[in-house]
Amino acid sequence: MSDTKADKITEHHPAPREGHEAEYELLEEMMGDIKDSIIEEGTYVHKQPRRIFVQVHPEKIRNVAQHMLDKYDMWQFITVSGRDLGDDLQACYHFVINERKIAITFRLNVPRNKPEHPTISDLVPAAEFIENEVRELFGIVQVGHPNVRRIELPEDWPANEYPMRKDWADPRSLMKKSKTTGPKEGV
Amino acid sequence: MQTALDATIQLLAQALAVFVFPGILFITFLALLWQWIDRKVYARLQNRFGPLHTGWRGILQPLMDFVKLLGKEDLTPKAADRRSFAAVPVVMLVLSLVSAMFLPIIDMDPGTSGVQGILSFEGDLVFLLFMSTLMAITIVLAGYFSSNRYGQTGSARTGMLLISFEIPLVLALVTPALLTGSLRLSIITHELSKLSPAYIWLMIIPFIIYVISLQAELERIPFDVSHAEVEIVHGWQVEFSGKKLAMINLAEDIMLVFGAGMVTALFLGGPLLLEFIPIPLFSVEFAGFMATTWVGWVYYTLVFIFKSSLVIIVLSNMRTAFARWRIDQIVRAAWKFMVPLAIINLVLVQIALTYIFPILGVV
Amino acid sequence: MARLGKIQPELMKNVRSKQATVRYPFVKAGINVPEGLRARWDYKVPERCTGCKICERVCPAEAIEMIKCRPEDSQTKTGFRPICHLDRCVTCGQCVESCPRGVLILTDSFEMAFLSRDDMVVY
Amino acid sequence: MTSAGKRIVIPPRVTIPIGPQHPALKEPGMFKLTVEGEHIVDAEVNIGYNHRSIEKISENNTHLQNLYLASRICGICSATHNGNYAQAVEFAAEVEIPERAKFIRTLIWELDRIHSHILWLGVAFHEVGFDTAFMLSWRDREIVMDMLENISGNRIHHDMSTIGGVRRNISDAQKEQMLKGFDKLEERVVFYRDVAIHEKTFWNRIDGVGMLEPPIAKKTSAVGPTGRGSGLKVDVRFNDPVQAYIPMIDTGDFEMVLSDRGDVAGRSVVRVLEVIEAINMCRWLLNNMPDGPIRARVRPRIQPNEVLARHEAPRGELIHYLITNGTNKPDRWKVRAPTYNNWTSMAHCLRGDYLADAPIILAAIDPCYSCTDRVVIVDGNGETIRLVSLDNLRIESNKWHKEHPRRE
Repeated sequence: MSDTKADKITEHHPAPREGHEAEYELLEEMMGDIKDSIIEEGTYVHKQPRRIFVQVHPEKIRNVAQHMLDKYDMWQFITVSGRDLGDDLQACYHFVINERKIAITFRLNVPRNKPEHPTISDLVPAAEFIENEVRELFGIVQVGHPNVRRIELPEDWPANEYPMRKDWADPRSLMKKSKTTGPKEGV
Repeated sequence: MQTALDATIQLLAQALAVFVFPGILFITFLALLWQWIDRKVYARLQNRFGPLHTGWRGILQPLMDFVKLLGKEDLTPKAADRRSFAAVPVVMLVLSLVSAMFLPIIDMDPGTSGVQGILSFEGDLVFLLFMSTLMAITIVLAGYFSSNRYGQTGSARTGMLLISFEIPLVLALVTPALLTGSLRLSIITHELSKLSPAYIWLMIIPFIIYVISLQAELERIPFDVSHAEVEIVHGWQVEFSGKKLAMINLAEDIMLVFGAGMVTALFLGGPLLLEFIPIPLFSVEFAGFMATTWVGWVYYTLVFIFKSSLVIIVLSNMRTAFARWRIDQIVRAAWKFMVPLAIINLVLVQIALTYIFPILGVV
Repeated sequence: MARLGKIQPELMKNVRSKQATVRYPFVKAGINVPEGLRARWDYKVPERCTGCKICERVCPAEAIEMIKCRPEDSQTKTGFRPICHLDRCVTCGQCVESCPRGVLILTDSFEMAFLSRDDMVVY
Repeated sequence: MTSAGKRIVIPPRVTIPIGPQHPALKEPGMFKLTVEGEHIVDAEVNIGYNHRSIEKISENNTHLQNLYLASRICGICSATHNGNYAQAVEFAAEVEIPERAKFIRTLIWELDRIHSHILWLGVAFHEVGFDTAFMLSWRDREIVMDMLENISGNRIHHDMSTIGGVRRNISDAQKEQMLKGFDKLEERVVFYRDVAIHEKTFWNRIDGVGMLEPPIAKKTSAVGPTGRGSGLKVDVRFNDPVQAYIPMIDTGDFEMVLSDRGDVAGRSVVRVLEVIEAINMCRWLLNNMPDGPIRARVRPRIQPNEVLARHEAPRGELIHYLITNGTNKPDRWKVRAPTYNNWTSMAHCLRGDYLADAPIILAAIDPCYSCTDRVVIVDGNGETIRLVSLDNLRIESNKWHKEHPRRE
């Protein structure tokens, strides 16, 4: 751990080995099995107990999910959280391995101009709703999603507007309207 | 001249009987009173107050609700059959009122023995059963006329309820008819009061069957599947509003009066109370005195109200103690349990009447 | 094991016992208001207020607004004083907690119904 | 009739919408049920009628303000959201909070679980028309509501947790009062357990209804009592203990409540037994509560970090994924309420059951739709269901009322 400036602003807080043996063991097993799908930078065991963050190649997410389902029975799917990183968009697939009691996050960065990655909704049916939601709010397209539809936003929401992106400018001033500052203007 | 005057007075008296007492106005009053008792008991058993603020302890609340509904906007769905849709509440109200006319509240015809209702003729029990079935069929039509899916589902369920609980209801009424050898409400009440107390044992099972079937007939919990609000949003009533809903509610309350009144008349001795005491004072002369003077009007009415409210309390308690059954469970319960029980009961009554009672020496 | 009428003894007990509901708006007795209830915002000790605007900054609902002290108010150091818009207030009590001089409190008068939005401003 | 190719389906298939506004649902959610007579042959779940953009709002708020925003995500489990956000920020800042604060926070969570489960029980009674038990159970829920009001100052939005600890202490008098209240509460909950299991009309309605077999529950990753009712060992309190759960679970006195029935009855039994377990947990927490300060100081600027805070809410596993960036505002905050994961299993549960079972199956996952604007119009003639936004609906209804003036 060098005390450089770059280290200070990173969000990654890798854990020491002692006290986190189980997590490191799992991570090393994964590195051995599916090394080609994992990007080493951004893959680490977090200081918080029982948390692993894994950076995955976007197009390999299906392999990873299939492998983890087969080998560790990683059935408990938590959620997908999207994130706007500026040049990239990020989708974080959170899972829990219940036998080992470890929560794993698979992160995949997709470029902003072509935000696409294969879906895992057919492998993990529980992801169907939330993948739709991430597509709506962030514009990350899951290629091959079995049931594409609107979940959260109204039916008449314009295309190419993704409200959770950082650069969404609120063109119809919806955020202002929601405040209860006066009687709502009638239609 | 004299005959014309007599005829006019007779006509006026009859009109008074039909429209005011013990006719439409009185029955409506009873209906609202029963609803209040029902709500109060229901609330009390649930550790609540119930209606509180309109009149004495909220006694005017049902009337208030009725008046309020009359003032509400009356909507008809676009796809509904307009005329039939509008006719349903009226038909229901008329059916229930006509049924309630048969109740022996006071003695309208002192000449014949027994306490007569406004309408009374030989075989009126069959007619009443027909009327209550007609009521259920009107409900089925009401759901279908409203052309709403919830309404249609509710109607289908009412139909199922009809074919399952109408049969034990009818079979339960056979026992009092069998014991008295008559199908006339007034005669049954009168004859039953003269029977020996040993016959009470024969009346217990039909009484229970009748009360349960009555609950199903009135579509109250646990049999309120046809207008279960959490499943099908009040079922067949869903599209009715305003005046129509007010009339439907009133008709349902009048059916409650009718049902409780039938239990009173057939199983609890109608408006007779002291006549059951085996003292010569309360025998024929007393009844005659009661039937011919105004004292009887008050006395019989009060006894009838007292007995009916007991029935209402039992029905309300039943409404409180159970969850709603599913329609398939209701049909199964009816055909597996209630109908066989009713038939077995009939057999038992026959055996008792033919073999056991003669041996025991019961007259 | 399942049987009918399991709840009947409880119903009979209910008939004898007192009703659980209270006739609240008509009879005020019988409601016990606990100590430390968080309800209506109050500008309790205006003399101590410095007008530092911390309460406005921490308010999660943007209910507190700093206005210029009117002539009838006690003048603060910065010349500003807080007012609370009750229609937006969520009674979280963060302003009370963050106030460095203990000026604000949340009283326990919980009856906050008004006919107009203008009445809902606490000065 | 005679022609072999013709098949007449009796009764016809009808699509019945349950929701978005429906007496069985207290919040907007829509379930399109295709029924044949009384049998449900297909079900479709539609959600998102009330998107409140909390995650977007949170990016402009400080952590302190988000604490109260989190608490307003859900009315029933406000303490869990509030506490979980606080603990997420503490994880990110890497501070340890005092022991007593941990105990009080856990106590509030468990009280929240008790009141939520009793509330659910009342709703379940109501959905099958057992209004008496509904009224009575909600009456007795007031015991725990009064406790919460007493210690936190508000019935619903407790807002007890703050970043670095809790906001109010529990005095000895309050402790005695609560211990007394728990005795009464336990007696009542045991009574409701008996009513739920032994009252025939209620038991018949939940027994074997809404089956969710363990393989399907795994596939749709059911959480909370829904998963535990199908025999899945999903309980964050035991699998990933935090706060005062760590010493509490270490005592070994507490066990995960599981049921292998897989139907609504299993879920109900899990919930009711969990209330009794939670009462025991609260007793343990009160009796073993250490003395000391109740909050630690945390600087408003949180170092850059990413945390996945897990907590067992009354409805299941609650996730707050928080990314901080060195300022006093979060970079990204993702909330996954437990109900979201249970939607997928819902359609499986509904298929093959009776229409009358739909409300209780919907209620059995204890849905919390907290997560604006559309209404379903059903055309009586055709088989169409169309979605209309609120503004359009207002315009349409104004037009209708202008065309159809009220007849006097």
